[in-house]
Amino acid sequence: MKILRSSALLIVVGFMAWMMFNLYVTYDSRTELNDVAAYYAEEGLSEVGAANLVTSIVVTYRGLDTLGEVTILFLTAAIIGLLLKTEKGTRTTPVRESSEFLMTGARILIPVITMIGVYIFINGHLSPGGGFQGGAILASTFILLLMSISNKKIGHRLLDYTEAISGLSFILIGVLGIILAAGFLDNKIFSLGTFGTLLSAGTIPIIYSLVGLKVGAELSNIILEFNQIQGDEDH
Amino acid sequence: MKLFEIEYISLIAGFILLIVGLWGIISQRNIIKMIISFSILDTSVHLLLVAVGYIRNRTAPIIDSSVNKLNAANEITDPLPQALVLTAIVIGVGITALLLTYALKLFRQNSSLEINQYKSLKW
Amino acid sequence: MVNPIYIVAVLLGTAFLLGLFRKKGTGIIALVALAFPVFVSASWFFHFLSGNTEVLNFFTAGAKPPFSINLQLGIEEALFTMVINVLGFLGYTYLYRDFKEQGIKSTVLFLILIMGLNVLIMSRDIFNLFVFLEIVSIAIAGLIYLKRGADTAIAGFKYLIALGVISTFLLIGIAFFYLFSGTLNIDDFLNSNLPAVKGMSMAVFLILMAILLELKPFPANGWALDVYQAAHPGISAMISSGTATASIFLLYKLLPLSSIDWLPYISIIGAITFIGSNLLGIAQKDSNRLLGYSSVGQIGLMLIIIGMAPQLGEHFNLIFLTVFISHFLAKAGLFWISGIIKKDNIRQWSVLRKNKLLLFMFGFFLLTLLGFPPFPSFYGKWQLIMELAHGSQFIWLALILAGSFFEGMYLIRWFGFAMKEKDESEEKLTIHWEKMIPPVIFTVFVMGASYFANNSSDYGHTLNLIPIYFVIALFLLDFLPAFVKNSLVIASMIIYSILLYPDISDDTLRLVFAGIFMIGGVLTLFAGYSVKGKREGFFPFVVMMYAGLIGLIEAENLFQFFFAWEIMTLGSYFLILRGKKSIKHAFNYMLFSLGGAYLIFIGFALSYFGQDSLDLSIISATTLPGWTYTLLAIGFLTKTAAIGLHIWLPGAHAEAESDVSPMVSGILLKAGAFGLILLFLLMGAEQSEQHSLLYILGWLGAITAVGGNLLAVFQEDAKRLLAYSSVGNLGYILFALAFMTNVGWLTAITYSINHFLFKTLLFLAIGGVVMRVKTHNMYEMGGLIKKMPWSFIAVLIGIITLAGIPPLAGYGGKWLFYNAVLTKGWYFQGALIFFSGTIAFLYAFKLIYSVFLGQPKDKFRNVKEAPIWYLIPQFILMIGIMVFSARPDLILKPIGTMLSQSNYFPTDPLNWEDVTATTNLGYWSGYKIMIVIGVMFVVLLGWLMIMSRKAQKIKQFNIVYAGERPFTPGTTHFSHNMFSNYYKAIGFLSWPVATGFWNGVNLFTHNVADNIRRIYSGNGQTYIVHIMIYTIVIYLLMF
Amino acid sequence: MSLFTRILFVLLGLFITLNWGLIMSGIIRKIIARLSMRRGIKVVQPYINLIKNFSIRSQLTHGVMFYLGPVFRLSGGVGVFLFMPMIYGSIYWTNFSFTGDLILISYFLFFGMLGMALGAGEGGHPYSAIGIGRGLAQFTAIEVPMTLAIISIAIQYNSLSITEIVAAQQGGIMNWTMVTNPFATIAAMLAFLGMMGHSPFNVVMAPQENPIGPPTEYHGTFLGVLQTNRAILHVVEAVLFMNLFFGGATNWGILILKTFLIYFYTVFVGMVFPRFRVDQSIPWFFKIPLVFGILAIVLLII
Amino acid sequence: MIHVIIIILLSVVMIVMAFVAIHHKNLQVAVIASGIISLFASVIYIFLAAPDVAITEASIGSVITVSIFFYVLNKIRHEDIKK
Repeated sequence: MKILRSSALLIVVGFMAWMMFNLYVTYDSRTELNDVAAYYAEEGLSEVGAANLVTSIVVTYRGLDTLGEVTILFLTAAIIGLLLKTEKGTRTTPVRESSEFLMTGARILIPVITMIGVYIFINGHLSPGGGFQGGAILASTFILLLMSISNKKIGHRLLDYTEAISGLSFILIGVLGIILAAGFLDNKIFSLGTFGTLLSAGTIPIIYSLVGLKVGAELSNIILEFNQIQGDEDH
Repeated sequence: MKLFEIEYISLIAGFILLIVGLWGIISQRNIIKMIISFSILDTSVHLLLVAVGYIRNRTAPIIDSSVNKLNAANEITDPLPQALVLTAIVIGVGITALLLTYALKLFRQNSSLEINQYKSLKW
Repeated sequence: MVNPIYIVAVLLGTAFLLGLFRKKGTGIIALVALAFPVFVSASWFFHFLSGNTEVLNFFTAGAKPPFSINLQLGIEEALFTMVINVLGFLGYTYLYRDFKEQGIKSTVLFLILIMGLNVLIMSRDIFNLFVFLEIVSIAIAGLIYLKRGADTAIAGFKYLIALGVISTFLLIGIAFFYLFSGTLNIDDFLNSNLPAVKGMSMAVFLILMAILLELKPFPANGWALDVYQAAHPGISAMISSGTATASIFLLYKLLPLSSIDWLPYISIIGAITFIGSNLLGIAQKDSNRLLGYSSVGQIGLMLIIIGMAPQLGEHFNLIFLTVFISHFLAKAGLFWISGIIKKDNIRQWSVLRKNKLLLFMFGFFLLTLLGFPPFPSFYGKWQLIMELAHGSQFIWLALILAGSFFEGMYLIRWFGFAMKEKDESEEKLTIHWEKMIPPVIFTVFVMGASYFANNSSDYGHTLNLIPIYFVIALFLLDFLPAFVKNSLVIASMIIYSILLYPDISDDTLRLVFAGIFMIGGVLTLFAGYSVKGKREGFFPFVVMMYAGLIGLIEAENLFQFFFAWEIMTLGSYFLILRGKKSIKHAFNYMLFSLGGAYLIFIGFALSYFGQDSLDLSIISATTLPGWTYTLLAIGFLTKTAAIGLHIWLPGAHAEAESDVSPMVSGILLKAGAFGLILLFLLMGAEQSEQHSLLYILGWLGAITAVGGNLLAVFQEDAKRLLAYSSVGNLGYILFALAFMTNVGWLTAITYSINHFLFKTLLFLAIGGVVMRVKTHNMYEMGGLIKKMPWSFIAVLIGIITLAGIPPLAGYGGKWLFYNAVLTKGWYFQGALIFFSGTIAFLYAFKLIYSVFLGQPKDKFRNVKEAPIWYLIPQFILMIGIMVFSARPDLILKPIGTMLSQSNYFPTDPLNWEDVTATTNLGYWSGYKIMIVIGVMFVVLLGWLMIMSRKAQKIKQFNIVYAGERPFTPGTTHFSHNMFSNYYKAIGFLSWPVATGFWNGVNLFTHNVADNIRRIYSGNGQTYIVHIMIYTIVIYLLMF
Repeated sequence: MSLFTRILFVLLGLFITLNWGLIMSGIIRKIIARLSMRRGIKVVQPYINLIKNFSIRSQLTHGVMFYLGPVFRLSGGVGVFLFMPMIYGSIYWTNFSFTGDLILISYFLFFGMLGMALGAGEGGHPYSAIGIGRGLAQFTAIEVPMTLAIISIAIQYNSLSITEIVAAQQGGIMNWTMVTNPFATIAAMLAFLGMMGHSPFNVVMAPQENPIGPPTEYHGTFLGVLQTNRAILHVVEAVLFMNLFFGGATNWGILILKTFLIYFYTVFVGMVFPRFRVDQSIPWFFKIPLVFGILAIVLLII
Repeated sequence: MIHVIIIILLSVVMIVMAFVAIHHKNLQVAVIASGIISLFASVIYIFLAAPDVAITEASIGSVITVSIFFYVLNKIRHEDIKK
């Protein structure tokens, strides 16, 4: 029976593979940019002013996607909170004491990694990296923090506020784009500034910082939720 | 030999991972294994997306000193798929986290991680 | 006008803002936030509606598409966002209390869901669509958990993992789409005219496949059904109406991307889904899952319509929108109701009866789904079927109606449960007022939509809705006492008849049937005066039924006819359903009626094939005579309960209320007869010669007559006996009509009139008796002649007419029959008919003897005569019988003249010499026979009275018994199984073959449904396999 | 002919018919008795019975319908007489046959049956109802060969008018339906056996000695009325068959002869065959008579 | 050419890891294997001239995802022991 099932599944997957193979053979390596990409390469700089074209696309051209994506994380955090909410509403203390080693290490590492994270999202328009990466790094800091201070209660309050305010500001800037410039999330509400400097590329640094904060807060929130249930009793 | 170019290899790797991921989802009865398979599936799609955007012998789409600003269009790879992948990765992690939450919830309810134990809803 | 991007900004902003709040009162903020998009999209919609056609295209990021994401708002988008936003607002109102309990986070999810749906509709960028699709999916995945139960978590897990796989397909598709097209923008792609390469079509395949899978096509939809079943009904409403709407629109939007013609495949997928899910619904007991099947089915129907778009041409919009809006409003409404009563099993929905409004809305939404007139989808389905027939897509037409029929099957059964199943729940139904608002508003919307659908349909006519206004008015007046409403209805029927008379006075045939319908209607309504109290929910449906009947008479084209037919069916269904034990019978009635109606529908559609008008006359010019006529005939025969299709009738007629039985038996059945008359007239006499159809129908009529009468003989239930007798009598009518000769038709008309007169009379009389003795079983009655002399006289006159004994009108029918049979040469069928005529004596005697004669029962020593309101119409009918017996020429002469003067049946007419009818065979003078017999009877009676004037009256029990006294009067009444010897002799002819056959069909359907639904193993993994196999199969089909 | 004259002749005809019916039944019962080696009743015994019954003083009624039952019954018998042309070729003895044809008669036969059934029904005696049930059940079976025969005749003569049917049979025995359409005749005559209610089809009334059968509760005047009807009806039914199959009668003498023979035929058959139960007699009618009936039609339409 | 070889090696390792992740009995090992796939994928991204993606994949795909996995596994194991 088991073999029968496996072979049946293998046939299905085999067909799937064959389908994907058919797709694969249509691929031919590209030699030049298509019109859209070329536009970004040629006009992106002058229009947006960010050295990192990926950033300019993510934040400006496809800003709505980014907004959606931030929303997804926000949603995820909310759902996880909703799902893991215990019926009792109280949380007992986590089980384990953190080791001395971890605590010391964390105390040194946390500021450093936080700095890195912040750097990454502030410089998103200049160098590789940006809000997501920075946010993720902030979140990993948060993991460390949780590990080291595991016996303390950490409320969601701060994270929620960060999330809400950064999200609101993102939207606000987007709306300002309609009012002050050509459209929703248009970054030209400020002057583009000098190319290559930190305060250039219009709203990109601000938005990306907000995204970073928000992503960081959201991921941290998710992690916090998971962390908090570690000590929950069964019900 | 055309196949021995990195974009082809990445694509093949992506497709193989995709199939392996699908195989994992439908063959593994453990819910955590299914979720792991899903994250493999996710990774594979990201790999595919990036590979699709790649143009051989070009640099990353960051216009710094190594790129001629005026000739950028001929020197950088396609930035758009990369932007898409960024979004996709974050979405992927969101879904994975959700799946895990549901898995946890299920485990707490029935103390089982076998997907075929959860057949209360059917027909 | 507010830029629609503010919808996104406001909803998302509120969602984020709510994160700051921890206090109560956030619900109001959310509500306000949800009201905003309603305002925006509605204002845009009306902006477009008022003639502005310029589509609003707005860009983000200050760059032009394809470089940035743009959103588009045309009239379509405005409409769809508007309905979704309205749904969102109301859905939130509905869930207000639940959200309050679950905290702010759930509110946030809801806001984001609505935002996502809005963007899904407006966005023109594929990847953006992907992102927002994910948003919507995730939000739903979270909202599923609003109802905390053991099942919700697994449903959520299955949903997420399935959507994960689906979105993987989508993303791969997008990647390769971008690779080959170099753009993510739909408009840009459409403008670019890229060469079609295989990779491109495969990429589009994956994209479209993902969207299709999101639409939950059967059978790859187990994950979605589990969600419908497990989630909070308020959320299921959002999924079923909200996300499905967005997904459908998405598909519609993305379809042009493909270079391959997807439309046929979409249709096939839709058809499989439509039929498959509706079939599975039949075996389903869980109400939410059932609604899920229905939702999926409706989406299947929409897919069919989308796939058929090119054939439908200009009508596409009306068809799609009506079907869509019906599904949208009704499904949300039903889910909402489900959430209010909180019952999972459809049998437990009887709890609805505790709240009249809920019950009303439930029925209302079910009918909307079923596509009965005047609900919007009726117009859509009509147009769809007609266009399909026009384009000779006959298979599609049959498939759609088959699916609709399955849907009807379970929806009607469900409604029956709600109306009639025993309500076992003790507790009171707690209803929060805010949960009632949304379904009420959607009810109003359905009404509005019906109005608009009627106005925008080609065949829509304001007049169509007049009866509906009456029905609504009576619903509103339902608080009045019954006699007031009864008077109102009678008055309006009389007034309407007077108004109608000039229109049809030149068409005697129509006049006769109008007379049967209207006079019969008024007479039977008289009986209603005996009912005390309010009699809620009776009069609207009476009006509906009679409106339908009269609509048949007035109908000038196929649409009007079908419209009236459906109204009539619907009204009568509700009336029958009112009976105490009628749940099963009403269901059978509706099922057969629905099946019959669909056959008629197909028949009409087939006759429309290749023609341009919808006038009734196109039936005679049909290019597919064989199919058209056969289908139409079977359709009408379902109504006249020809043998084999009769099994619904006895129960339906017998279990109906005392004054409803005469309506449905004496009057309603004539609708079928009228339909047949119309059909045969349109077939035309010459054309009919070529059809063996009529020959078959003749035999069928004869067999029906024998079968119906024979079955009546063995009944112990008085009303059932009469009901079977109706089957037999309608067999006569069918037989006579099939002659297609002058005398044959006169026979049919005579029988129609006779049957109307005596069956209404008998049902009224027996109904009056049943009212008094509270039982249908004849063997429990007996000797009632002393208590109910007037009813006895009525029954006596009735059975004399029924049996065809001279001098009453029944004999006229027999005489005409002989002449017709001999003229036509159908001797053996004729012999069967006459044989069945003698069988009629058996049950006629049983009826009158068991009820009125013989030994009375102790417990009925003190029963009173039937109410006067039952007797009045009986006496009017008796007078009618007398008049028609003495002067049949008053009616038959003009009809005969019409039949022979027009080009219908000019040969061998019935001649009238004064009051004597003659044919080349024989003669019949009803008037003189009446006088001779009358005089003779009076003379003989007088003689006997002189001879035995001193007769001493003794008790009934004082009988000659060879010295012995029987035990008790009760046991001395010989009634039960009266014709046992007859049964021994030819009882095998009455074996329930038809019932067995239909039970078999029913069992088979159920088994099929039950076995097919086992593909939903409950295992989430299997569902993923389904998705993959489904994709592969479609792939193999396409490439 | 004035209506008055017609009524006079009708009454006269009725009187003749009644007397002939009484005498005939007396004669026949005498013959039966002799055939079964009994002495038998007097030939005038039916007269005696009738007079006795009409003079019985005790008169009990169970109710209105019980009272009306005999009236219906007698109306049925007299009515059939009224609608029957008795003597062919005579304008005096055609009664009221101008009002209706063969079909009228064949359906008016039920009028009396119905009245009997209802009257007996109100009598409240279960045996009455049992008898009626049997009678009706058997009658449906009898009706089938009868109907087929009637249809056959109607096809043959292309008429439903009895007068025309008789007219077509004039001119010698070879023109009789008996000869020209033997199958219809056989079918009808077999049906006739059942109609007359003699053995083997007399389970409805039998055995008359015991209180059984529809008239159980009737006595005295009521029974007298029923007996009157019986006498009339037997003759009229015989006349009907005579008209349809045996060339009719051109004067009373032939009528008396033919009706006697037709009636005697049923009695004779009854002597020979034992009694059927109802559930036996119905299948019997659906076998042989039905086949003859069908043959009668098939042969005509081929 | 060296790029090609590295990428082939990485791909092979990834695919092997994928099988490990799916078929290994120990869930912890499986999770780590899936983390390794992410990590190697991010290396490939660098070769594919996508540093942004590489950083994201590395930080989110391997670190965050794996941590969440471990949180859940930990909880599950914890509850399993208690039973």
